[in-house]
Amino acid sequence: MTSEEILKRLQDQFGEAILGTDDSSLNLTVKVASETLLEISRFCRDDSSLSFDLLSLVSGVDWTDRIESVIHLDSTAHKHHLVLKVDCDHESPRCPSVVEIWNAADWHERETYDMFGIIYEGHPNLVRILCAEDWEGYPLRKDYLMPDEYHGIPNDFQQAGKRPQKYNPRG
Amino acid sequence: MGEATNVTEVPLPQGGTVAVKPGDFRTEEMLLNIGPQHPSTHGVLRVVVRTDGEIILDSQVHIGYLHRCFEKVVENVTWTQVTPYTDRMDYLASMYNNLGYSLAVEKLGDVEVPERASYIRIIIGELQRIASHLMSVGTYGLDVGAITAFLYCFRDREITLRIFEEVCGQRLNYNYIRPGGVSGDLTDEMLKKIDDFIDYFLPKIDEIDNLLSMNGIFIYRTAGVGILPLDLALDYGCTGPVLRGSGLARDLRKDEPYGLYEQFDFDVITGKGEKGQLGDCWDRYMIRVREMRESCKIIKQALAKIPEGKFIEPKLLKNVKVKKGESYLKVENPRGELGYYIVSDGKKGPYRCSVRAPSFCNIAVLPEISRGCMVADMVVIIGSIDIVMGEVDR
Amino acid sequence: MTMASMYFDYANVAVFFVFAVVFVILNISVISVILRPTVENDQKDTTYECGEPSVGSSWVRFDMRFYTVALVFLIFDVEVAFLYPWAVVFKDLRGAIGGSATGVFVFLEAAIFLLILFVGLIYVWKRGDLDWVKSSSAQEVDARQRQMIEAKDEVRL
Amino acid sequence: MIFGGTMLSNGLVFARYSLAEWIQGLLGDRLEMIPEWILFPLLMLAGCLVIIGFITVFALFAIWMERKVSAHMQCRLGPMEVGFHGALQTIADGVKLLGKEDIVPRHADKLLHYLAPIIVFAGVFPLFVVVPFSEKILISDINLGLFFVAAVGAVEVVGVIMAGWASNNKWSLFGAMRAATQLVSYEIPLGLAFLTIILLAGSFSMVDIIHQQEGWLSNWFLFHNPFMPIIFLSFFTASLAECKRAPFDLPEAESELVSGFHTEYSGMKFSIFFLAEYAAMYVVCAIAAVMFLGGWSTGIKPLEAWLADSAGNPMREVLSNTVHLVVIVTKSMFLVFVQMWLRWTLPRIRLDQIMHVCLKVLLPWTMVAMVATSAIELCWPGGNMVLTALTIVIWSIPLLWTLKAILDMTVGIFLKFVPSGR
Repeated sequence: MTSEEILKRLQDQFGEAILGTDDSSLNLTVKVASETLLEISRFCRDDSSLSFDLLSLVSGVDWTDRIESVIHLDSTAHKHHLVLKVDCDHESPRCPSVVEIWNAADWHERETYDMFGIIYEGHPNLVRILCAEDWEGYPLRKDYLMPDEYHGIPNDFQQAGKRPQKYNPRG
Repeated sequence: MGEATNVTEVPLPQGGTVAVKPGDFRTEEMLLNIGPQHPSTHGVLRVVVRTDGEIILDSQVHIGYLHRCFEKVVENVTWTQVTPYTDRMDYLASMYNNLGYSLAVEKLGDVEVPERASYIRIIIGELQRIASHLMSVGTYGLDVGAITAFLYCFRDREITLRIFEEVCGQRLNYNYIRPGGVSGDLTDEMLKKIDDFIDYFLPKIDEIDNLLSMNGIFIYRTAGVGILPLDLALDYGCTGPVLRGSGLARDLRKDEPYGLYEQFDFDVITGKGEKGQLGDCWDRYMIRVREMRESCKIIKQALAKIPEGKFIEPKLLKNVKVKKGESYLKVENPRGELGYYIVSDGKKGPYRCSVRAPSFCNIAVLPEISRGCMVADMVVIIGSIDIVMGEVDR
Repeated sequence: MTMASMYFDYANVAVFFVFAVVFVILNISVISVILRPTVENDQKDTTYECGEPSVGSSWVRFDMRFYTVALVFLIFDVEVAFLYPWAVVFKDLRGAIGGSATGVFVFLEAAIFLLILFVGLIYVWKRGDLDWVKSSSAQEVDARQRQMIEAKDEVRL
Repeated sequence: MIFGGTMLSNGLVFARYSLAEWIQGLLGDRLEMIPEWILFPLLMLAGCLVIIGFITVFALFAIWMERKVSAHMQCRLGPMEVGFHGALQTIADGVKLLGKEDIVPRHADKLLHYLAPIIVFAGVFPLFVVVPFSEKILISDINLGLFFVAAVGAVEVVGVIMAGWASNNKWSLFGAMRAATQLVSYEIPLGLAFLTIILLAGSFSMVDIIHQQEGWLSNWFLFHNPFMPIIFLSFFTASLAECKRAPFDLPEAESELVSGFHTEYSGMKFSIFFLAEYAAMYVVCAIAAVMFLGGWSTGIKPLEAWLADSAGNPMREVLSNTVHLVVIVTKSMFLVFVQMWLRWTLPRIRLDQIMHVCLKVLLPWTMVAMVATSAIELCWPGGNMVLTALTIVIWSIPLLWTLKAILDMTVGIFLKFVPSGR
């Protein structure tokens, strides 16, 4: 199916719940409301013309005013992709978990929680995966600052008086 | 026999209860750390297993020992400065990490790649696949105790590494494939060497087959162990040899060709359950051995028709202009689908670069397929999934 | 061969045993102690468990899962022990009579004994007692796994 | 005779074959001055020292050989720096191990942890009492030789289990339990193989068994009848398991159990385990050589007869003993080489599979072969030329096939194309 057909199929099925598409993305990107994410996901997987059976990646993007939870889906049968995006609040990001639909989301959601602090509601075991369990803060957020020390291990970079953000390539 | 009379519920220390029949005495369960410092966890994987005797009842994977904040670091560098960081992820297939990233950036930045560069990428990429599979096959031999097979594989891998060294000066972290092309040309002499290597290597695959793949004890150890059904593999997002081992012919080089792969003739190898059941460790292992032959086939074809021309626009070596937007692109890494999700805000470097690491997804299925097997099988199963911890932890 | 030489032989064994013990003790506790360094370190004395702190003791009721096999082993080992005297005199008995009826009788006696055991082995084999028995909790795990896979199948279909 | 006066007067007669007698021969009448209660222990101690020297030299050589064999099988050179082609590497390693710190885990059972290497070594060392080197060079010819080997050979496992349990380490525990499981599996085929040889020889004594096989090569028990190679293979397989050599190195499986039962051992204690392992390797190979390959017999009848004819010719006797020593050590070393060869070729088998192999493959076959051998011995006392010829013909087929494979792998490699990229 082409991107237009997938979009049409989804819009026919869910109408208002599809909030829109993201034109800056080179893949078909569909923004959905967080309440309908589970329903849409299940439809994406089970509908025979879509059959997105392979969850490729769950990731997050911090846009400083909001945090996006991004789900990349693949279909092994039809060989097409879909990107689902859910906007989350920046202060206390929450998003429904799709683990019950694709088990693959388990670790990806844990990682996104670890890095962005998005609470995936309904996730069976939402704990940090890459960082230590008692790590503070969410490293991939744009406003994240390295802690001065961790269990007595000093952050030498900051102690030497050099702030890590001095050189900013996007300035 | 078999009638459950007087079944009592006994609480377990980890919660829940279990039914105990009369005459069925229960031994103590043990929590055991396999890894991070273990010879067969291929780096610093830690698996906490709950065992009853030698039988594994449950396992839990802990990762993060090698976490180097790739995704945070690359937010502070320019587009071309990212490639050396990608090298360090899957350090056994660094070329592919470069390739995946370069393709994603090229797609977003509308960068034209010279045709010669595309051919070089395919030759070097497939050579990298051979090197990576040799590593995987060899260390798998090591896991089951066949040390000689490991050294045979390393002998041949050494030749590929020398070729890489000649091509880009590095043996492990190449930083060779850049957005827009490759960082250096392949001379005719190098192409000849690669051709010679393929001629030399094809009979060596038979040697590996003789020594390891068809060895009775090896089949005894791996066939019918760690069976991964296809639906479970898809459910856990497994890709690459792990998914193909379960019988699905999904290979991005065929399904969604990138580079110039649609011009090449090769087969997608799938598991057939010849020695045990479909999706067992032997199937997953054998796919790698057979894929090496297919890679040789592709390299031969590419060597035959590589055109003359530029290998990169020199100004692209400094930096690439990328417009605002985002792209997600996957390549078929030796371990599975390596995906790069790149978000650009139109500045000099990526706003966000997220990686779908194939080993990260593949290893998540370990607790499912290792349940009920023995400690010795655990090692065999971990080896058959073929993880690289640098990529799992990034 | 007399009793005296036998004493010498077995005294030899005893001396060898004592020598082995002394040799090892000498090596471990004398020579090595003189040569090796001893640097106390708290971390050094921890139990190795792949770099993670060990959870619990390893002195547990360990499930070896070969109880039936151990019984089979016992039976056959005793059988072999019974047959040693027979084996050592077999040649004499056969030789003395020159392969006559006595020899045949001696052979048949042991052959029948072995046959009975062999039938026993086949019985145990057919019953599946020689197979590696999975513990009951492992069997439950297996069953749960099967159920899970089947459940997934149903969802898919 | 030499020692005659004292000995006969006390009613003591030494075994005909003993190192002690040989030493007496060397020292002659001067020995009579030493009282027996000092002399006998001294003689025995001399035997111990000879054997410990032999074990050490053998272990040094075998470890070097193992490294070189494995290296050349794996297209590499192995140790090259210390001495000629790394010949002194093992000594360097030994010195290093001697200077290594002895670490005992805090939670271990210290006493058992200390006792385990002692028991392992003490379980192997006395076996050398019965291992013959030549007619005169042996410690003593115990009349229960093979039975003694079967009995004492299993003691080592106690030490292994003790080591694994005492360490209070889970990997060690697994190793120990695997050792127990393995013992239960391999002991029966081993015992049945001993039984067959005893049946053929009519004696437990090592020297008797070798004498039964003197003469032509066809007298070796291996060629007695077509079933004997089965017994040999099953004995060899079980003996691999007994010395914990690959593919049966489950108790120490380094890729699975890190280091198995000796995970928590370091320094000298570890090297004692190592020494015991290599000593056991020699013992089982020497015993296999005695049982199946004619011991010190060269297999050439006229040569044997010439060597045996040493009446009034002391040099001939020295020559005879030297030849026999070389022959039996060569045979044993060949089997040791085969053990190494297998180790570097085969993957490791799993715990339940070793049980399967021993109980469902080796045990029935060995039992059938044993009964068949006894029936053949009943019908044709002392063997039969036709059966021997049949054995050689039948078993030469797999042997030639193996040889062809070896030639393909060795000579064939040189004929293959070598790329310029290397």
